[in-house]
Amino acid sequence: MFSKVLIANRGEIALRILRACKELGVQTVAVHSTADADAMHVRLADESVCIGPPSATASYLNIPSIVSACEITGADAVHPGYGFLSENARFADILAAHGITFIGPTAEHIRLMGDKVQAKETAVSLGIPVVPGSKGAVADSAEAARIAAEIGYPVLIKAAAGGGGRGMKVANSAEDVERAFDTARSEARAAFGDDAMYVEKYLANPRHIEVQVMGDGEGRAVHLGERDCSLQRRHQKVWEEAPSPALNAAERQRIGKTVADAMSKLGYRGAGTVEFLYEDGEFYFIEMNTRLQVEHPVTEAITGIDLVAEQLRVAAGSPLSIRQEDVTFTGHAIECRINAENPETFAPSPGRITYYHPPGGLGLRVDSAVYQGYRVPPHYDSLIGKLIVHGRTRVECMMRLRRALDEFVVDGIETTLPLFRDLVSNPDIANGMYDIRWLEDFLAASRSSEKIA
Amino acid sequence: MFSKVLIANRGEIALRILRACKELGVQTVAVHSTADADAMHVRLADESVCIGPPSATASYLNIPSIVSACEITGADAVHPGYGFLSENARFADILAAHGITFIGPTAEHIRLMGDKVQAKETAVSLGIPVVPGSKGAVADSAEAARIAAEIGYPVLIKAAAGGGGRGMKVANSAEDVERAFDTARSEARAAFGDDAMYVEKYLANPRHIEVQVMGDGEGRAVHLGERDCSLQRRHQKVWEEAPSPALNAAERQRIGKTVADAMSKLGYRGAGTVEFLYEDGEFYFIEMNTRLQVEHPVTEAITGIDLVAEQLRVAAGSPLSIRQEDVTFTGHAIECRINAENPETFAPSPGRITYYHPPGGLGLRVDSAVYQGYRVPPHYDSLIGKLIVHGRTRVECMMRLRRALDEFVVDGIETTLPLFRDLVSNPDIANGMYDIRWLEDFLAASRSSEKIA
Amino acid sequence: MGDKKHAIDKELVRELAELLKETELSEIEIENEDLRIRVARHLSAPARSLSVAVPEEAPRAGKAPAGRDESDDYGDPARHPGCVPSPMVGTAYRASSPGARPFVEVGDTVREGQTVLIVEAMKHMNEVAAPRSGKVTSVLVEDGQPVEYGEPLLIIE
Amino acid sequence: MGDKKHAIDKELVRELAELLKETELSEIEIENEDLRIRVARHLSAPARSLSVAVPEEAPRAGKAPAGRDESDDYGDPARHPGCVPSPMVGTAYRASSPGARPFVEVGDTVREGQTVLIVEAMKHMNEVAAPRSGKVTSVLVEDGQPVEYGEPLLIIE
Repeated sequence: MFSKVLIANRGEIALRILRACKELGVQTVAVHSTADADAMHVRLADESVCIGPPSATASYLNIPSIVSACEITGADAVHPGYGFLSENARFADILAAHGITFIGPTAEHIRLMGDKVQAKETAVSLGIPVVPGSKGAVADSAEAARIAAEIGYPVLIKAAAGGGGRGMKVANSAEDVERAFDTARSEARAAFGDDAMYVEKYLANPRHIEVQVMGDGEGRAVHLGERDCSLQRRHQKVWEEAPSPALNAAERQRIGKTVADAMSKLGYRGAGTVEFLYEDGEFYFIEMNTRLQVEHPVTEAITGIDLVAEQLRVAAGSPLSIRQEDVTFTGHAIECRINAENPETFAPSPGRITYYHPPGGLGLRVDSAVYQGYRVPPHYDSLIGKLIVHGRTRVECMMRLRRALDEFVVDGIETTLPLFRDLVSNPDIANGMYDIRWLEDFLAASRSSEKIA
Repeated sequence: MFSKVLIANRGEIALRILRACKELGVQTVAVHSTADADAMHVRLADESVCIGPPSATASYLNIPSIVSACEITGADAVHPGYGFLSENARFADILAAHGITFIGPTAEHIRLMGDKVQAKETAVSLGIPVVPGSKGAVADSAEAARIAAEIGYPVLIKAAAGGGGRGMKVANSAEDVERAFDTARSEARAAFGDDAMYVEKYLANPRHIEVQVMGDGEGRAVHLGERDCSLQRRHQKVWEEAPSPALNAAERQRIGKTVADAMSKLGYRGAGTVEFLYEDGEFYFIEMNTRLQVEHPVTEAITGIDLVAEQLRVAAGSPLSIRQEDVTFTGHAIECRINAENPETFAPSPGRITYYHPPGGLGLRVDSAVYQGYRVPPHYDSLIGKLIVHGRTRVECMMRLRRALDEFVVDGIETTLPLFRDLVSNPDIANGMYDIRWLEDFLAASRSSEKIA
Repeated sequence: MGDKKHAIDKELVRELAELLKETELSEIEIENEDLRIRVARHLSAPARSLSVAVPEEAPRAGKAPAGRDESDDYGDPARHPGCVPSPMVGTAYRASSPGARPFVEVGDTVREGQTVLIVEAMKHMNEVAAPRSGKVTSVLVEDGQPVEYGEPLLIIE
Repeated sequence: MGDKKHAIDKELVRELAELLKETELSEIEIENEDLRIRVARHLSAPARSLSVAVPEEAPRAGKAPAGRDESDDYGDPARHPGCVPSPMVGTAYRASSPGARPFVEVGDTVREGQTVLIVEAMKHMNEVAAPRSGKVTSVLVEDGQPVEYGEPLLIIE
């Protein structure tokens, strides 16, 4: 095991990593911007180093500063968390050049999965089902139209470098293709400086289902079941649960095995998530995230496996502590992402938390780095905590979530807690009847009903 | 299921019951003394009724007030929690006379187990192993000496009505018996107004092992494994864990089956705990508690079963939701009882909590009714919260407990948190090598080493 | 509101602040014929912020707060020196039997020890006696109303 | 309260707010014949109480807080107007090579732009230039000492 791990992140995930390190008896180094000097993980770490001003570019994304922080503290490994440098292959390379372990996959695998076209080709070669579409980038709207005709409308025209919904357009018929292609391409050029585009089958009402995997880099890999993350707003996950209310045991077993076999073939190391759209019993590969995800606690709740501890073990060269036959799924878990945002407009609401009281009791987990008196800085994303609830059944889980939300108090800033209080008592959610468009529709309906009232 | 449950208790257990009711969709009535008007469970309950002044005798033990509170709110059942009226057979009778369900066993079973002599006779008749000793009360010290000679010294001379260490003396030899008997009897007379005494084998270094049971009152009963509660101070449990570090699977299976069969024969209803001393592979019955115990979350952690929800189901006439073959034990759990007390002198420390920050993250549960700004009243017991930690192994559990204790902040009053920080890093505790005298010895040694230093 | 200059006695506030600190009180309120002054210091965050956690507060008779919310002091009968609080939880009755004349009405003069109400608890009728002689200025409960311990029943001045 | 125009005396509120701050009270309420006024400020508990959660704070050079604890302002070099903070994380060197003369010593006069220290980060030597001309009154780092971003290196007055 490592003797000292530097945590190259902030907020709840920095605290999550710190906890795992402490539980493994590993020393911790917190790095932070000047805006995060009072952060919880900074207070709890064995050592802390200020690495720059509030701007993430100058601090949490500043590779030389982070490497220097490793050098002056003698850290022998870096955990990048999610976001920031977690999928930056160059960072992994630079750490390797300095003899510091990057807690994650190889730089090669990060690069491979970071490029949408290559990622899809790799998925196909590993036997992972993909959305039918262009083999690689398409040259122009004419080629896009030819492919669309083959796979059938509607089709999605999408930037290779894309993400967050930018550089994406739907074409419902042959007439739409040229306009959609040109619009998406110019968006992509503006947003990413890269206008490689591809075309794929467009799914009308899919769910977002993702499979958690863990590999040892030596050809052994296990899957830890799926998470259903269909409840999204502007491509940001809001509510995640496992198991998916839409999958049956046979589907779970089939897609899990497919993904685990693929990762085994790839020789993947560490934690990863293969994301799918799911419609009518079929899975379509979207992308693979080569890092820990925000919603990993949902999987931890139903498997009892500490994913961060497992990441550390594998990165330190130990074998996986679990074999596929040891993985069992117990009960149901739901995570709510609590953001410092207005629950209706989603406008960010940074500021001082004047009263903070998390819920407690059976079956609850709160992952949050805030505390009473903490000032949520305006410089970073608005996630201030995650409420994860576990129950023996989905019904028990939902009832528990409802009472937990009733107990949760965050004063002084606006949060999305009221949104979750609405969701937990919604009949569609109670029935598990939702897809990736449900939440946007629900929010639009709430807005218009308010206008009428 | 009931439509409205009145919670005849206060503090963390009142909140625990409230949570279970909410999760089952049952309405709640909180009753409280004037000192508890600002209590968390009062704030969260659907209705609340002030039943008297701070003195427990005039409020939480005031049967007419509680029955009246049921009548004016229309509650159809009462959950008594632990302590207060939870083992008061008369209360169960009075509720029955008013057509209100007492969430617990029959008054008859409460009476049976509330009398030490009868309880022991019942245990023997049900096949539960007991400490060798007098069959019923002994008349005088001469009879005590005869019995002691049969079972061998040392022997314990003990009040039938006793509890909390009063009315108990050890006799190491025949010469000791008369003095020990007379002292214990006069203590018993003063403390309980009842001087019936009995004699039993005295165990030098036993552990306290208790078995959790749940019966449906119709002859079906399951055991949920044991808890090791050997770490005690003045007969008060301080730290509880499951499984016991001292038991092997065969012993667990044997004692569990013995107890479950006995409860089945008795037709016991609801939650109960059969307490044993354990020494050299043998179990000796101490008593049976016919109620929920403080340390029930330890069992919930390793079985995934919500004991309070199960109590409510059974009391409402539903069958047990679990069969013995469904009960599986996963991982290891430890509970620390956090008291508002000086961690060295154990002097109570009531007052206002000026800062409160419970730990969070994977594998943790905090059961507490306090909050920042809450004033711990001086009228009741000093338990302010329970920290329950679960891990896949005892080592993981201990490491997690250590980091959780490091995160836990309660300012403004003194608490026993520092004691637990000492215990979690103690080698004997790490090795599970402790008995019911260990903690007193440890505390005595700490005190004397301080005097030297 | 007057438009003349509202001279406040800052020195008095400072003195009271000192006194507050010295006595470790959280509040001092002083009133005389022409001035009422109140100073307070809340050491911790106000606990009432927790009330947002209460999802559906079901207000009912039995839940009337007895002097709990300090912001509501004015006109709180529980604070009135002539208040007769309920000695127990139960159902209050104003007369000995349905249809009978109430024991007391507003305006009546009562003697110490005289029965003014009944509180029924567990089928038992508990007579509430006037704690002092005086005039009933207010009856705060309806016939048959559930009452908590300490809930104001009537005011005798 | 008068029934004429409700002009509020903003100046009075401001005065009371000042007084509230000065006396560290959380509430002042004053009432006289024609006015009742109340001002309040709810402070939350100070976050620093959390520091008790840190079990074994391992103090080390790299952990020097840069103006974090406000109670420690006096004498905190980070607050000094002549402070030269470290532009990055790394290792500070006072001379261009081991054994060479330091770039500056206390008492030296420096010109704006003159190299006063080197901070090494990722094997790269970053020269720290004097941000202003003046006299070096204090050198706050040892040769070879690890420094954080913003950590005070020296003071030029």
